[in-house]
Amino acid sequence: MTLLSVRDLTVTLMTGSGPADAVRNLSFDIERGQILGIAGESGSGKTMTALSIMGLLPYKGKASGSINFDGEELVGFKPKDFRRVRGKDVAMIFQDPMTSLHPMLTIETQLTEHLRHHRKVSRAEARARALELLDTVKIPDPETALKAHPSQFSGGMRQRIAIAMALACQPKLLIADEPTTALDVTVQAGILKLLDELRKSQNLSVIVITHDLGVLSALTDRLMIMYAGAEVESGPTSQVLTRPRHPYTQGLIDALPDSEAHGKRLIAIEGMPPELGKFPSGCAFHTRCSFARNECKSGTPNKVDIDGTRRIFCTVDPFDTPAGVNR
Amino acid sequence: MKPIVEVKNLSVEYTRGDQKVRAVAGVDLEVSAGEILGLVGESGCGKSTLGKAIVGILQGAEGEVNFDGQQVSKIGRGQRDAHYRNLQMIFQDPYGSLNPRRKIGDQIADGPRISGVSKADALEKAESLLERVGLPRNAVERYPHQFSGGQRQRIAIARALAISPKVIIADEPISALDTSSQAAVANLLVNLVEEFQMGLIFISHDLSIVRRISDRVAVMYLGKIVETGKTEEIWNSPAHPYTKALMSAITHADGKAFIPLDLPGDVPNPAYPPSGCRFHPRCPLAQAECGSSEPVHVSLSDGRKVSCILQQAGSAPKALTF
Amino acid sequence: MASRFGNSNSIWRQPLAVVGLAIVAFWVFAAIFAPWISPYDPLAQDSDKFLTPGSLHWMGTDELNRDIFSRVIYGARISLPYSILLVVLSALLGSIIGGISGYFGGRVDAIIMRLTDMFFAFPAIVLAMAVAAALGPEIRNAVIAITIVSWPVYARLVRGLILNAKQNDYVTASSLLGSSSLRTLVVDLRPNLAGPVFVLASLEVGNALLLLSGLSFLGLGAQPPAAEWGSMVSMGAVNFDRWWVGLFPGLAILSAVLAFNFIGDALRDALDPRTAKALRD
Amino acid sequence: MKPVPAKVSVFRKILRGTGFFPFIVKRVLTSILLIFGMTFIAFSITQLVPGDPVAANLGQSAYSDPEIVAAFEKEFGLDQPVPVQYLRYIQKLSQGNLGISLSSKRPVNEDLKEYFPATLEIALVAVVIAMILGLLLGTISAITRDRLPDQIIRVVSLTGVSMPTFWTALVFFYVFFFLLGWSPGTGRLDPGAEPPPQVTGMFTIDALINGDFATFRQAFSYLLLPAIVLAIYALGVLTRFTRASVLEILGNDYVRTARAKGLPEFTVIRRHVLRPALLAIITVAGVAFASLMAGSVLVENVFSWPGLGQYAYRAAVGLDLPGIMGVSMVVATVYITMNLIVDILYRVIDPQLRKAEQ
Amino acid sequence: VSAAAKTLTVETVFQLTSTDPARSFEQTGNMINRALYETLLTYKGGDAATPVPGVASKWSVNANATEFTFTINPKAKFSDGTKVTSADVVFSLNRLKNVKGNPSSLMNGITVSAPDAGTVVLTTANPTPQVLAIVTSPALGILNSKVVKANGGTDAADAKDTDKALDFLKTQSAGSGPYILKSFNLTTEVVLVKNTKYWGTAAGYDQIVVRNVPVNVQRLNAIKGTSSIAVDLSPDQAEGLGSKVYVVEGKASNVFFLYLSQNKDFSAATAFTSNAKCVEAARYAINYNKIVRYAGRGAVQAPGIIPSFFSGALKAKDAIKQDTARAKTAFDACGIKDTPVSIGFWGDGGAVNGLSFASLTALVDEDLRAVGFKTKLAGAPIAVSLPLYRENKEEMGLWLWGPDWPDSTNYTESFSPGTKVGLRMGWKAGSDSVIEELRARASTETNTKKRAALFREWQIEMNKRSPLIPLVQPAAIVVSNKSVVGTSDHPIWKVNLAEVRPAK
Ligand SMILES: Nc1ncnc2c1ncn2[C@@H]1O[C@H](COP(=O)(O)OP(=O)(O)OP(=O)(O)O)[C@@H](O)[C@H]1O
Ligand SMILES: Nc1ncnc2c1ncn2[C@@H]1O[C@H](COP(=O)(O)OP(=O)(O)OP(=O)(O)O)[C@@H](O)[C@H]1O
Ligand SMILES: [Mg+2]
Ligand SMILES: [Mg+2]
Repeated sequence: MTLLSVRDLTVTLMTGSGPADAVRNLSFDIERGQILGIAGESGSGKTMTALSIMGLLPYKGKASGSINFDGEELVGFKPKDFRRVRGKDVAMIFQDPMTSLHPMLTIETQLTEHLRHHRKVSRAEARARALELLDTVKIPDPETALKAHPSQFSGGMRQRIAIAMALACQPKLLIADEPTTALDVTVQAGILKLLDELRKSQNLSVIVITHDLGVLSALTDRLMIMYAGAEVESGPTSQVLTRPRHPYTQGLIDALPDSEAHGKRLIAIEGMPPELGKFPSGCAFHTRCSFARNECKSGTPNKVDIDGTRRIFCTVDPFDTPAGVNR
Repeated sequence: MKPIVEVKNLSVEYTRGDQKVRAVAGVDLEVSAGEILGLVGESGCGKSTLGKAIVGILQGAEGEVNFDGQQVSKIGRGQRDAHYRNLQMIFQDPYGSLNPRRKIGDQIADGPRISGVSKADALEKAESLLERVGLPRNAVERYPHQFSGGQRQRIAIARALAISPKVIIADEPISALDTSSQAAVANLLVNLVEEFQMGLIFISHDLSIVRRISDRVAVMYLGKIVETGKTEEIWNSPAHPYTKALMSAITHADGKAFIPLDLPGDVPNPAYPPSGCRFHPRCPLAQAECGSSEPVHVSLSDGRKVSCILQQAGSAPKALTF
Repeated sequence: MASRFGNSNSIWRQPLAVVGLAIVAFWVFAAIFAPWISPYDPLAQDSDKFLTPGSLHWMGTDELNRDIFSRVIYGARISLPYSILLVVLSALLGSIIGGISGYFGGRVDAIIMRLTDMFFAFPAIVLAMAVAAALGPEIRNAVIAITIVSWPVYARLVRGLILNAKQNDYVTASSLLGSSSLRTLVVDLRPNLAGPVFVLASLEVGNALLLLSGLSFLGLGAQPPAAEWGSMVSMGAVNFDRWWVGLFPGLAILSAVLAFNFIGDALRDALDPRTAKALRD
Repeated sequence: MKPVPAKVSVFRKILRGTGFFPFIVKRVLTSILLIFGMTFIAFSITQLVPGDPVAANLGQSAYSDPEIVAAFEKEFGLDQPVPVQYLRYIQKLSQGNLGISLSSKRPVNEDLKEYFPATLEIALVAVVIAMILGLLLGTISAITRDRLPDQIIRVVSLTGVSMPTFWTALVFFYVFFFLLGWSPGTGRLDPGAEPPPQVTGMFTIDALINGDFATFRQAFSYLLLPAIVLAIYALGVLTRFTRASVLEILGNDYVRTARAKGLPEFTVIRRHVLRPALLAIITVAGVAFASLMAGSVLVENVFSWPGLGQYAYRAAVGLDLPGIMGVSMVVATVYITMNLIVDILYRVIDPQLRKAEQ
Repeated sequence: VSAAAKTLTVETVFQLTSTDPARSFEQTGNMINRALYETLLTYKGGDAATPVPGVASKWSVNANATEFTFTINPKAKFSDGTKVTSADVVFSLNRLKNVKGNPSSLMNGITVSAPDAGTVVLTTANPTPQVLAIVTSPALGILNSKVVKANGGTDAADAKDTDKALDFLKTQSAGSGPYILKSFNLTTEVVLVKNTKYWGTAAGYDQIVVRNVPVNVQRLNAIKGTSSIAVDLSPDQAEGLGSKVYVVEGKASNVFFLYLSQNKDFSAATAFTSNAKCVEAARYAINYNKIVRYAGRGAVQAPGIIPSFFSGALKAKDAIKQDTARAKTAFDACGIKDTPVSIGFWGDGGAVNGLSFASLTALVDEDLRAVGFKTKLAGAPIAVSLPLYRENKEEMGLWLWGPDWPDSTNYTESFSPGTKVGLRMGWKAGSDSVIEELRARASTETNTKKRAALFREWQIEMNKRSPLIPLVQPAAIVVSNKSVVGTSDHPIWKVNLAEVRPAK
């Protein structure tokens, strides 16, 4: 069953040199209990996509298109309506647990304030729920933790608390924006495990945003790769990662240090990701693509559907080889 | 080959309030010309502190650092001795490592100018170095804000190269960069080491990159080096549980939905290091005596050095399974 | 300009800054061309007095029947240059002291900073009054007096900037390259200090003008018959219900101070946020 | 070597310690040192500049009588060399004695006891007005950023800090006293009205302590106008500062987190934004309060408010060194105390700082 | 009658140090002490020429004016009910002499003795006819010696160190006047209440509040009718006050004057200002009419330094008239040319009788410039400018003189060469034998008519050759609410509060 259905989402931001589209014509769906991963280089619009679902776009930012969440159309929502949904049905956690918790409020306040607001529960009930949540995210000694301030916890613990906070009102959708980027590798694994368990135990839908393909590989069911605000490829995670069809996806995978290339050299995608407001025309990737042809420079890239579950946006489609054939 | 940088039993302390924090606690390390040494460890384990102490930005509390036969001392207010200018450092933050108000060219020319090269020659050198690191010659006239993070990092490298250093300490030079720039900067460093036969200490928290580019690896945990050795050997058979844990925690983009191993807890605060083996509270293989006695740093048969009671001096590394 | 103050927030794009620049331009113009603009000699007296504003005297006349409009115009010749002089002097003095403090650090720094703490705690106007009274009231002495009390802001700013900048990797990098601290200070840090000090100075011109005219108001600054705004207001204070005597010079002060504040504010906004914060605290 | 006496070592421990108590002890000690340091600056400056306090304080004919002059100099210790004068001053100061005022011929302590509360009273009212309004306007300005209310508030607050106080005082007095008759005029009470029995020296508070509401009302009506004039500058400063702090905090990740929880905007502002902003604002308010005391010179001059400012003016113009020093010490002490309080408050409110100390 | 109707509010700019007669020598102090302490003799209303009985009911003077005998009114009582005796007078006057306060010089050369309890004798070595005027000064107010002694007071020779009564006299008065002190505040107000045991005509008010109010506010309050008496308005400010008040106009006893330093060696400019031609140039350059117009209604040009109501004052026809041609010729002759010359004055808003020194100086300045002087105004707060004037460190100065005692000798004794102000002008003894001789004769002359003639002659000579240029005698204005009668203007104590009464 589809929980979230995004169609032709465009996010326009105000920049120093006028308005610019940070997200362009994005469409995707999430089923209940499914984990969707969104990957892409810095500035590709991952965060803006998430924020438009939350109604938290930056100052002077605007979303257009359609975001259908659980039967409600979020584009054009009033701030008041967003506040009803936010925290209750859709929750979000942010990249840096060091800064995303309020330094001056106790964990109890931060865990229960929205619970009490949305669910109108008593202080005692909220507290009980908070203890339960802390237990769920494996914070040792929840009683003491409630009275503590964020500064008394390490980064990994804080991210767990942030997750507990997000889960307080039993949301249907959780958006995790780079949830492990700021954490150490040995700690990152714990958070990934936690998210995985939650999805299983709570039938939660999750959007995980990161540029770390390894993390997505571990966690997600489906994957969407973005470049310059637009989708370039999407499909089931295992298929996208093992048999990428878009040259950009291929480039990302090749650039990983543990890929099978030889010697000390890493393989880089030539050039740099474009800046907002200076996206190239046509297929935005054509400036860096070794397969680019003339027709890539204008018009929109072809949408290629593969097996009904995958699609790429590429006019050239250079890796269109039968499944199983090793390149 | 004789090492060009030798670190012997180095300790570095910070003072926080009236408390001493030993961020680096008795480290031995060496690098030879033309060699890349990867230094890995999680955040807060003292990598940057060690790097800074090696070049002389920080004063060691104990032990010493020898560079090219002479002991390195802390940089003072005056000009740094010409000998030690051959020991350079590159920093993590590409935004903080260049002066936003000065032209690129002037900044690169600084080193040669201080060494007595004429302004014109220094600028000429700056231009050719920019070209060498893959930037246009006319970049000399521009200011840092006109460049991306990756480009700035290359400029910072060019600045260090301008005085032809013998050793470079690169402190997480690519962590702040985008995937594509990461590869470019890493490749540049590798090329330069080969071309100029410099020694490079490459500090990183990312074992997979270190594995790719370095000849040898030193693994650091809470102020101590727990294991050093040839990259491939360590990669194939980690002798220290922490090394193993680091490796197991690496995610792989293979689409196999494999959630890596997690260790309990975080890297502890170096102000209150655990007793005995500093890793024992998080170690899946910890034994009773790990909490009380500090393991000795032993050499294994393949030349590796490791601090773990599971390993015996002189013998082959024992395989670890969690 | 653009590169020095960051490129996104050019002050030309801020309407208030443009208003401020226009007002300052007006006063500068007035100061330079006062003899041509003002309809009367600012010192010319007459047996009449206290004429109400009208077509002959736009702003009325004072107790010696001097034309207030002309005096307000001529007032720009005292208030503006002296306020600016004052700011330049305190900025120089403060920057040097702050520079010494930041450069040497350690004990020197501690002593200098305690000293600035003391000056901060000192009631500036009381000190200025005492110094001006003792040296003899003359605008020059008022300037000296105010300089003595107003350098510490700059010292603190410059020292803070230096200490902050010292933590930047580029400073470390440059000392690794062999740059001595002094060279770092002069070559690397000076351009970074110039912007914020300039912005602070532009913000302080208004304060200087207020303090200077305040001293004149108390009779400790410019002396009659010189047309100085503050002392003109004090004449208005004695002649309360002849409202025009004090109103117009007061408005002149207000407009000039406001203009400098508009500009200073815009310049600060154009600085990068971290430096701007250092300026605000 | 002799063992260190226990008392000393406890003391050392406190000074070296980093806990809350040692922190306070250390701050108080440095504050006291600061005050003593200031006497030196004040003394040096007032001595460096010329000017003849004897001439300034004796009448025409008395001044021509060498015997009278000598008597005057002896009485005030002006015949001693300057360092001796300073040491004497310090010695007296450490006993809380600020010397004798040349102009009022009374102990400066007594003068200050009389004038300080008057200024404290308007400064307190002014700072309360400025704090409340400043917080309100600054917050509104920040959350309506770049829209009309913000534009208006910004211009108004900038105007507030640009107004010459002495002129504002005149305009307000003319309008509210003379034209509108809302203010009862100059002074602190009606002519001949008996001030309430002195407890704090602040008439409003003393009247309340005494249960005398009529006097309270009267005293309050007299102090309101000067307090408002005095508040204008501080209001401008606090509004601008509040706006900047709130804007800065609004940009913090944790505010985004709070919004992501769907909390009402009011709760977000009050709990998540204003609380940390308040810290910064209190700091500035503390400093603003001290500067109000100094700034009262010009306002008191216009309103004939018998406070520290008037006293300072007379002392300065009369080259009354003990008087000048006395005022400076009082204002500086207020400033330093405010800073101390703010620092302590900061630690009490901000758990992060407290944590960092452990 | 309501309580408020029995309170009088007097508004003035405080010139006050204390209410101790022996130490207070300022106008506000005089006004208050006049109501608290009675003197041997006094004046009625605005008069300052004819002494009338005070505590002394009778008095006599010997032929050469060296011995003055006063008989104390047996009815005279202090506010505590005890009788005023000669011992109190002796104590009070000796205390004044010995505490060495500002007014102590009034007692110079005078010795007091008391032959019996009801008689006091004042003797001087030289003829001193002005003693009768001197004893009217509130500084010579009679204190209740027992009370004052009990509270630390003494009249001993070392009183300047041992007298401790100052503080006591700020909390309480110990005099025989119609009012007693209720509270004293140096900067805000002094409250007097009726002396219920007063031996003369009872006080008009239950309470008098003397408030410290700036001139501008005095004016506003007068318009609003909220004050009873306003003391410091200038003629200008006294105009258009409306119907609630009446204005008592008088002449101030102050005379503003300009002088040129005779101290040749002080500076480049004084090398010339000491030249008689230079003084002449200045004297005839000034447009006196303009100054008088500026000073407002009731002000007059000062024809000489002695104010109009003292014996021997000059008439308007004797006054110097502006003569620019003569001034220019003199200027050319004096040789000062382009040498800059500064004029010192009381700068920080200093004003007396509503006239600001700064404005007066600006007026004079314009005229001096017109004949060629390169003047520079050097105003300063009183603390700075006064010492310069007193120490003869000015090139030119614009100051004023108010009488220490109401007699013309105060002027001959202060302005002649070698005297107090004479020296301030750098005019040393022996500079002008004619003027000096006139001074000596005037000081010992006891015949009233002859005295007056000598004073006139002295002034006419002064106007010819002295470095002193009298400018203006301002109007003195007292503005009084119509509910008050008995207001007058007096040169020494301004308003005689003892005489003021509610209108019927
Ligand atoms: N407040 C803002 N105003 C204007 N532009 C913005 C703002 N925030 C972000 N942008 C721009 O919008 C574009 C998309 O940003 P977004 O944060 O969605 O990227 P991202 O894919 O999440 O990148 P990252 O990996 O760096 O988080 C970027 O070019 C960014 O510079
Ligand atoms: N200036 C300092 N004062 C006090 N403690 C410090 C200072 N700098 C670093 N430390 C502490 O020393 C320890 C080691 O820090 P260091 O920066 O060397 O770690 P790192 O391995 O480089 O970590 P990262 O990956 O975060 O850069 C940390 O616990 C850190 O908090
Ligand atoms: Mg993002
Ligand atoms: Mg580091």
